[in-house]
Amino acid sequence: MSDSSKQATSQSYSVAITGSGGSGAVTTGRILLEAAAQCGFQGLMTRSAGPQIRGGESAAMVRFSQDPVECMGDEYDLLVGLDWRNIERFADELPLSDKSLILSDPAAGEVPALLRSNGADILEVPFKKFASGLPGGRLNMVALGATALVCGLDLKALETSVKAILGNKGEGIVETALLAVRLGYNHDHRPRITLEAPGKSADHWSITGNQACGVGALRGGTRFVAAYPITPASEILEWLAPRLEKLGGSLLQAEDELASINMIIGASFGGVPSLTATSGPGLSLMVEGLGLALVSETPVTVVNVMRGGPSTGIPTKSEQSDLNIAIYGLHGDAPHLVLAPLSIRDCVFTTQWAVQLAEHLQTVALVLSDQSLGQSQAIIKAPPQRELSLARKVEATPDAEYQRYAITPDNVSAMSLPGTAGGMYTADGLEHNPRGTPSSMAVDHRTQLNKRLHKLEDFDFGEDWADVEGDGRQCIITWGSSTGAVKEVAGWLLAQGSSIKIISIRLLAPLQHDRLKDLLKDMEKVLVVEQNHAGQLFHYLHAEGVLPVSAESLAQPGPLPLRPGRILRALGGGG
Amino acid sequence: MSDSSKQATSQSYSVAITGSGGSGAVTTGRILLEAAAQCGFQGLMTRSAGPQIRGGESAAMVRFSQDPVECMGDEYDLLVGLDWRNIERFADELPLSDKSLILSDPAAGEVPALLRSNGADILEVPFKKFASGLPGGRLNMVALGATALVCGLDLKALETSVKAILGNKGEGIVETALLAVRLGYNHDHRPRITLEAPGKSADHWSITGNQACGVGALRGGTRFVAAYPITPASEILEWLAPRLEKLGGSLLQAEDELASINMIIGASFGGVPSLTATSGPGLSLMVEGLGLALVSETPVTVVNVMRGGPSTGIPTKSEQSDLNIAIYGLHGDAPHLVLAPLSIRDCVFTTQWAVQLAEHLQTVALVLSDQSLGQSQAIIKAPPQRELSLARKVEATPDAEYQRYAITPDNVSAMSLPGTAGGMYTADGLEHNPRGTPSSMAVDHRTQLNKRLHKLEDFDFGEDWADVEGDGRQCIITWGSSTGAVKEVAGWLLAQGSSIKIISIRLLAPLQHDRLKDLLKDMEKVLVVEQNHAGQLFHYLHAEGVLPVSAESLAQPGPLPLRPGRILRALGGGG
Amino acid sequence: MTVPALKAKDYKSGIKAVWCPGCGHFAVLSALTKAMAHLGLVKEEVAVVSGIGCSSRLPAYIDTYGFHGIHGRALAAASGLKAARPDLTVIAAGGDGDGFSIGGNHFLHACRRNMNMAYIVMDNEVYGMTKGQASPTTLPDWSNSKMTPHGTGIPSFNPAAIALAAGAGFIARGFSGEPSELTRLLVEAIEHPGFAFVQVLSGCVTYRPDQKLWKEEVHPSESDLPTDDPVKAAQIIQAGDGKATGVIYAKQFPVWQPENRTDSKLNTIEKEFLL
Amino acid sequence: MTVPALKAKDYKSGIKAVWCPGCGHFAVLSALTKAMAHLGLVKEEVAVVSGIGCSSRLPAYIDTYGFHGIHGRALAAASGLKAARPDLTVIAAGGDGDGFSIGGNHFLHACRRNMNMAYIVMDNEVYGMTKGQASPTTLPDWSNSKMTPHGTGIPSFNPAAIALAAGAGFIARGFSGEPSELTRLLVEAIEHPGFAFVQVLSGCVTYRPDQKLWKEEVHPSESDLPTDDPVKAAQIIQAGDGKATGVIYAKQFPVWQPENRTDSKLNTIEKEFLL
Ligand SMILES: Cc1ncc(C[n+]2csc(CCOP(=O)(O)OP(=O)(O)O)c2C)c(N)n1
Ligand SMILES: Cc1ncc(C[n+]2csc(CCOP(=O)(O)OP(=O)(O)O)c2C)c(N)n1
Ligand code: SF4
Ligand code: SF4
Ligand SMILES: [Mg+2]
Ligand SMILES: [Mg+2]
Repeated sequence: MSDSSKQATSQSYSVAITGSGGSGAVTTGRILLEAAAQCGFQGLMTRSAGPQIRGGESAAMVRFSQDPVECMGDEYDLLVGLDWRNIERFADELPLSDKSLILSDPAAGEVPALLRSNGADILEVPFKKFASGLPGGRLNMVALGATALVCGLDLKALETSVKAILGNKGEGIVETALLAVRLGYNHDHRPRITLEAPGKSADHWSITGNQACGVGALRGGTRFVAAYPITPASEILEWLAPRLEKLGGSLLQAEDELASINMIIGASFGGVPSLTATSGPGLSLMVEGLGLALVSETPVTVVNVMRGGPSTGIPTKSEQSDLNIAIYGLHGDAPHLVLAPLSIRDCVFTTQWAVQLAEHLQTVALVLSDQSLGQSQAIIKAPPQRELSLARKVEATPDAEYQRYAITPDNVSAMSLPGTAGGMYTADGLEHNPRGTPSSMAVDHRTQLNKRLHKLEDFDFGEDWADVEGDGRQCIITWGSSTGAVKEVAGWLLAQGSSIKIISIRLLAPLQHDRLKDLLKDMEKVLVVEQNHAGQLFHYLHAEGVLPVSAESLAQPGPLPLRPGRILRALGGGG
Repeated sequence: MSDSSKQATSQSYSVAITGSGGSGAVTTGRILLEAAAQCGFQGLMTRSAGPQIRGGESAAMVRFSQDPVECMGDEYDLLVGLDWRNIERFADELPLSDKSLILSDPAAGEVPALLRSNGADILEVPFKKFASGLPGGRLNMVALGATALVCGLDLKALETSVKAILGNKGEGIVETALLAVRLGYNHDHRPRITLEAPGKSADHWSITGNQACGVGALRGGTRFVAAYPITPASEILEWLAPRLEKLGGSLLQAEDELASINMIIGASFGGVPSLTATSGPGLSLMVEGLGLALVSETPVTVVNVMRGGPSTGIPTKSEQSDLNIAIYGLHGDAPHLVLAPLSIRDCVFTTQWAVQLAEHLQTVALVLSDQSLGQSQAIIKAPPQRELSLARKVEATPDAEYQRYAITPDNVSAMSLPGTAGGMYTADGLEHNPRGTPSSMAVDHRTQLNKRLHKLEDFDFGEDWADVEGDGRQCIITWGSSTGAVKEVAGWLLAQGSSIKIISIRLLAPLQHDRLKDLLKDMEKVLVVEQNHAGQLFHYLHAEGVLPVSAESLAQPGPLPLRPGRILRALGGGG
Repeated sequence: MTVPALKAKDYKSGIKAVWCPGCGHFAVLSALTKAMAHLGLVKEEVAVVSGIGCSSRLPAYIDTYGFHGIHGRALAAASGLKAARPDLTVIAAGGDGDGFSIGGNHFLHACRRNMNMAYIVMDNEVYGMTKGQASPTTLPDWSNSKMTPHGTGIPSFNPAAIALAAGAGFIARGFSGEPSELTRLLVEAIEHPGFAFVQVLSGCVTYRPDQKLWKEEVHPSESDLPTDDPVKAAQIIQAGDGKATGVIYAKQFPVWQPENRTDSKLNTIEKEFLL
Repeated sequence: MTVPALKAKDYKSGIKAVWCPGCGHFAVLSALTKAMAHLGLVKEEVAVVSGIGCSSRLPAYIDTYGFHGIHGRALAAASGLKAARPDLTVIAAGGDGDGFSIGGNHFLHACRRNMNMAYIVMDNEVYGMTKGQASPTTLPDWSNSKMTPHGTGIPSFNPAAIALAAGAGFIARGFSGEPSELTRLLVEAIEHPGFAFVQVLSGCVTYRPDQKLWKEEVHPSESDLPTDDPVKAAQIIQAGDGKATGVIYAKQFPVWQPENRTDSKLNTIEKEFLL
């Protein structure tokens, strides 16, 4: 599936930029990332913000490399302090070492002790002084120039990126920014690193995971979306709304999530592939509707962008703690599809696959993305188009014997769409007989329970159910956004000559028991890695009987990202 | 806990009464049950109805014994057909054998073949003819008399019961009924069975499971209920409404379940122990609210009376398929309490315990009853009052250092109630620091996640977590309403000189790992028995790592009850 | 191609209704199929969408497409269907509990959104299917439900007033005891371009036997109706006894329907991510 | 015992607000604490209950009891609290999204139920906290949200009209730019026996900078207010521009509060099960 396993054996460079409200740390990071992209690097930018609604202190974390970047590293090579106000809010998110460098402005005062404590080098650059020499000059642009130099990025690439990102602010602003950037860039001619720039690539994308889910939705054929805004999922909807209508589709902003889920069920009953996106609290409100979609066999896809839970929790930070509700959160016996993208790039394929699987199997598909995927900006190779031969089975010429919920060899029954003569039926959330007439008889219940189970259990999902890499007698099982850090660990081990098997599960339900068991057959050590408190995947795999008793769990809740070093320690020391 | 293990070694008698719309099968059954109770028997009446909203064909199933009756048997000793219209609707619910007797009216036509096929004896009584001899006479009352005779019940007891149950219909109706009953009773002087009547007992109750949950709620101290009607939970609310107000409490009928769950959270924040009752679709709508209660540490109890699922499913029939949503249905890492009553009688204790545990541990308690418990009428020994030393920890004199979510040795923090000077705080569903101020810092999240987990994990729940009976190297684990049938099997085995251990889990979450593992240590065979399709308990026990690999699952979805014979076969033949 | 005209009975599915004998909902079923026949609707181009309740069982008894959803969400499902399939005639239907209690929010927003559909609420002032609890339209002193043993004590919900305040453009009241008028109202509702709300007084013989009196109490509206003046409509609704039938208010507002502008290819859209 | 009178600032908790500098919600916080001081409320006998949104952060900034619940459910939690604790002064608060979009159903039913509480909606015609999407009160042509790039195209929700139709007995409109009038309105709302609804125009500087114009547009109502005639109130609300401040409607209806009749023992109740 991906060529990312090389990443960690290759070099990468990590930069964190922090500043208080209004200092522009995020813009600085974004320009830096795209400048690196102009040089041909791939990369990732995540961000962290304080509790303010807007404009509070924030940090932008950028990492770039010749190869795919799918997580932040253990430490930052470079920390750029636009100022030091409220830095304690971020300190634990910004690990440094004695190999790190801190770029700081003497005018901002001394570098705080908690940053210096690990022995990082300090390089002082008078951001403020330089900026104040320019009318309207902003110190973050000076810092950007100095940072780009340290990163060894080409000045022209940096200038292109400044123009691209600040372009809509007007010419004057761009001009001043360029001057400031040059001041920073030219003050000191000693680039600290010399990652070889691969040269700009024509097929690189700059995209967030939320946008990538949007692309996947469209590729999968989604043409109707109803949704209610929620952090951190709204950008999926905001990206889709203007684009859907260009493709003959539409997005409806609903009054709440109860409406949005039932709206997409209605639309899908009408034959249009439909999707919604939400996060934990919204998903909670949708579970009744999901049951209806499942029993009426109306395909729908829900992208759930996970955030810290439970309840309102930590809306702006990432966590993988909605696996339980995704798999088990419906009342009754309710098997359905649960998938998780393994990287920002994979958001495209996984969402496309989910939509088409839902259509093909006439059921509910849940896609578990999370804040760290959804709201991070990545420079990736453009994901190739994949044609999947998965589509809704439609009955175009129903006869008098037509049965909406007929038992068929694959347990999927052809759907007659409104408008089709002779195929009239009533879809129902009540248990029913094959015709769709409500029934409370044991035989009908059992028949339809079996149908809904076996259409999933017996379907051949092929090889995409997981990314499996490496070999050896040790194995890490992971899912979703934790995959990036796990793959980095695999790369390290490989570089050291030891090898490990990595199973990153994309299709969480129905679990591919036989394939998993097969892969785990001769393992001496199995570690299950995920970003939550309870070890939800770990317990789920046990529930499904695929894990050896000796398997271990590394479960770390959000909001801090799971770092490769932490995983390596768990591998070594028994969790 | 219970003296029911004797039940199956003792004799019992089972009667099914069926009839089409308006024939009065249920009233007949109810009078029969209470007549048996007047004679000192304990007993159970379940019922089954057709799809009509009201007055469709129905069947009443009555079983009585000298000992507690907690399930229907494998076969009926006696089938009484008031008529044979629509009997095919019920045929699979009414197993007969060659030891069974059918009471039928020749005027109703021949006994249908599918009832006769097992070789049951037929006794004809001219119900209709006898009834037509009386002005206003009803044939079901004639049948009742004939049935009571066959059952060996005393005529006086029967008359008392007729008066008690028909009393509110007016004197004329009662008089005619008594005449009809006597005609039926006296037509043939050959009682078929001679169960020795224990003699009326002063401490027997006639109660449904829904009422018993209501009693438990009140015993636990519940004084506020907000709820939205739903089958099969409404009777809990209908029983509570007029009684709560006599105890200084109240019930509010809410506009929907979103309102009801948030209303009881508000009331509980105010210091009043609060509860709601619902069924699957309503529970689905409540999960977001449950997360809020959990994170804000506001105690609430939800009684979920399970019915056939998923979605609207089979509203009037029983199933144990909401275990998944009950345990895992909240987003985020959300540990809470899940309990299930093991019998109608146990609804009283389990609900009381749930309410008081929720209060004591400041969390969410879910009680999983089901339709077969909730809507069945039982004659039971009055459940003794139990004083539990479990109550909400309240801070009566908060000082300036008061922290609502302080970390304490038992991880329960004293709650300051509105009205208490100096204890003002804001409860929050956002992650927070010990004071309650919203926080997105990793340290606060981890601290509060640990607090919410460990207050449950570290609490000593004592012996009530399960009913454990019997011994040997074979074991059945079960929960909720399946317990009755499992215990009956244990009784049979004991009578045959072989023995089996039965673990009926009352406290499903937090699961009592150590206790369970200890009990399962030397088992050669473990069978997990439950009434659903997926084997939800079975998988949950695996998830929690307490089951041996060799454990087997007997999972049978509703709506048919799980019969003891089916369990026995699973034990013998490997499931 | 000329198709032979369909009769009302041709729109019935033949599935036996679960309703109690005498239930008002039978008359609504009849009137609706008559309205369909009158309008000559092509069966497969109609979808009837409902929630949960006795009344919400309606779709299965009609031989068009039907969607029997979950409690309170009929209008949401109907809105999604109409948004995605503007070619269909969409009719939402349900009870007073379904529409005004648990479904109240969707009612508000469907009135505002003004999509082209009819919404029929069979109002029996009770939750029939759950055996007789008070609904929002139940009078405050009705004390026959054990859940509210002294009555709700809460003034009843005025559906027409809410619909008007929320911006509905067609508001009518019918009675299951006046089937031909009801048929006429339903015809007008289906023909109205936009959201058309019809409250049908449809008695529950089982839990509200007192509603037999409706035969005497219900009467045609005496005002000169319909009006297209919202203030006048508000006056009429406020002053009325809730038992006057007819189209109360009819006014055309812009109908909301998402615009599909098919002028791009996905390939082109994806180009935006190139650096 | 005489307690020294508290000042407005004594009702502030001291927790730093997360709001953007210039956000209208600051003025609401001030006005509410002033109203509390004016009424001499005992801090611990007050509970402020909210949902989710920028506006819903209010409780934490007030030094009374507070409950910051989930999105849209403020009125439900407040109603439960008031039902169980009639002795408390209960104030529910939140935003236009919280109250009129996801919370619309509870708004309808809280108006009807008429429990004794005040409900303050800080209306900025936008979802602030989720970064600027259209809310029910947003005008149909506001197209600054990418989720509705051509505007919603749906007539905006009229909170006062809905409240009136739903049966609220006190309806007022205030403006964060007129803090002393706002304080007065809040005092009256808290004093009103029954459900008192105050819509506060409280601008969002970040996503609705155009609301700076409110300073010019908002004006005291010209009608002779308040009225206790619902028809007149309906007229005024329909005819108005939505920017007139003042108490529009005030009428006393019976307040709903569950009755607790403490006259029995559980033991006695349980006797009913004896045969
Ligand atoms: C979420 C949910 N809550 C509650 C119910 C139970 N329920 C089924 S129908 C109904 C009320 C029906 O009343 P109404 O809509 O007035 O229809 P009627 O039966 O009176 O025609 C209720 C509360 C449910 N099915 N789902
Ligand atoms: C169930 C649920 N859905 C969506 C959200 C996301 N959300 C948080 S606040 C908000 C809207 C806030 O708007 P409003 O109530 O007007 O308050 P404002 O921020 O404008 O003051 C939304 C949609 C949520 N927290 N929970
Ligand atoms: S219960 Fe009432 S509403 Fe339901 S079918 Fe019977 S009469 Fe009709
Ligand atoms: S986003 Fe708007 S509503 Fe929210 S705090 Fe900022 S100005 Fe206020
Ligand atoms: Mg009704
Ligand atoms: Mg707002």
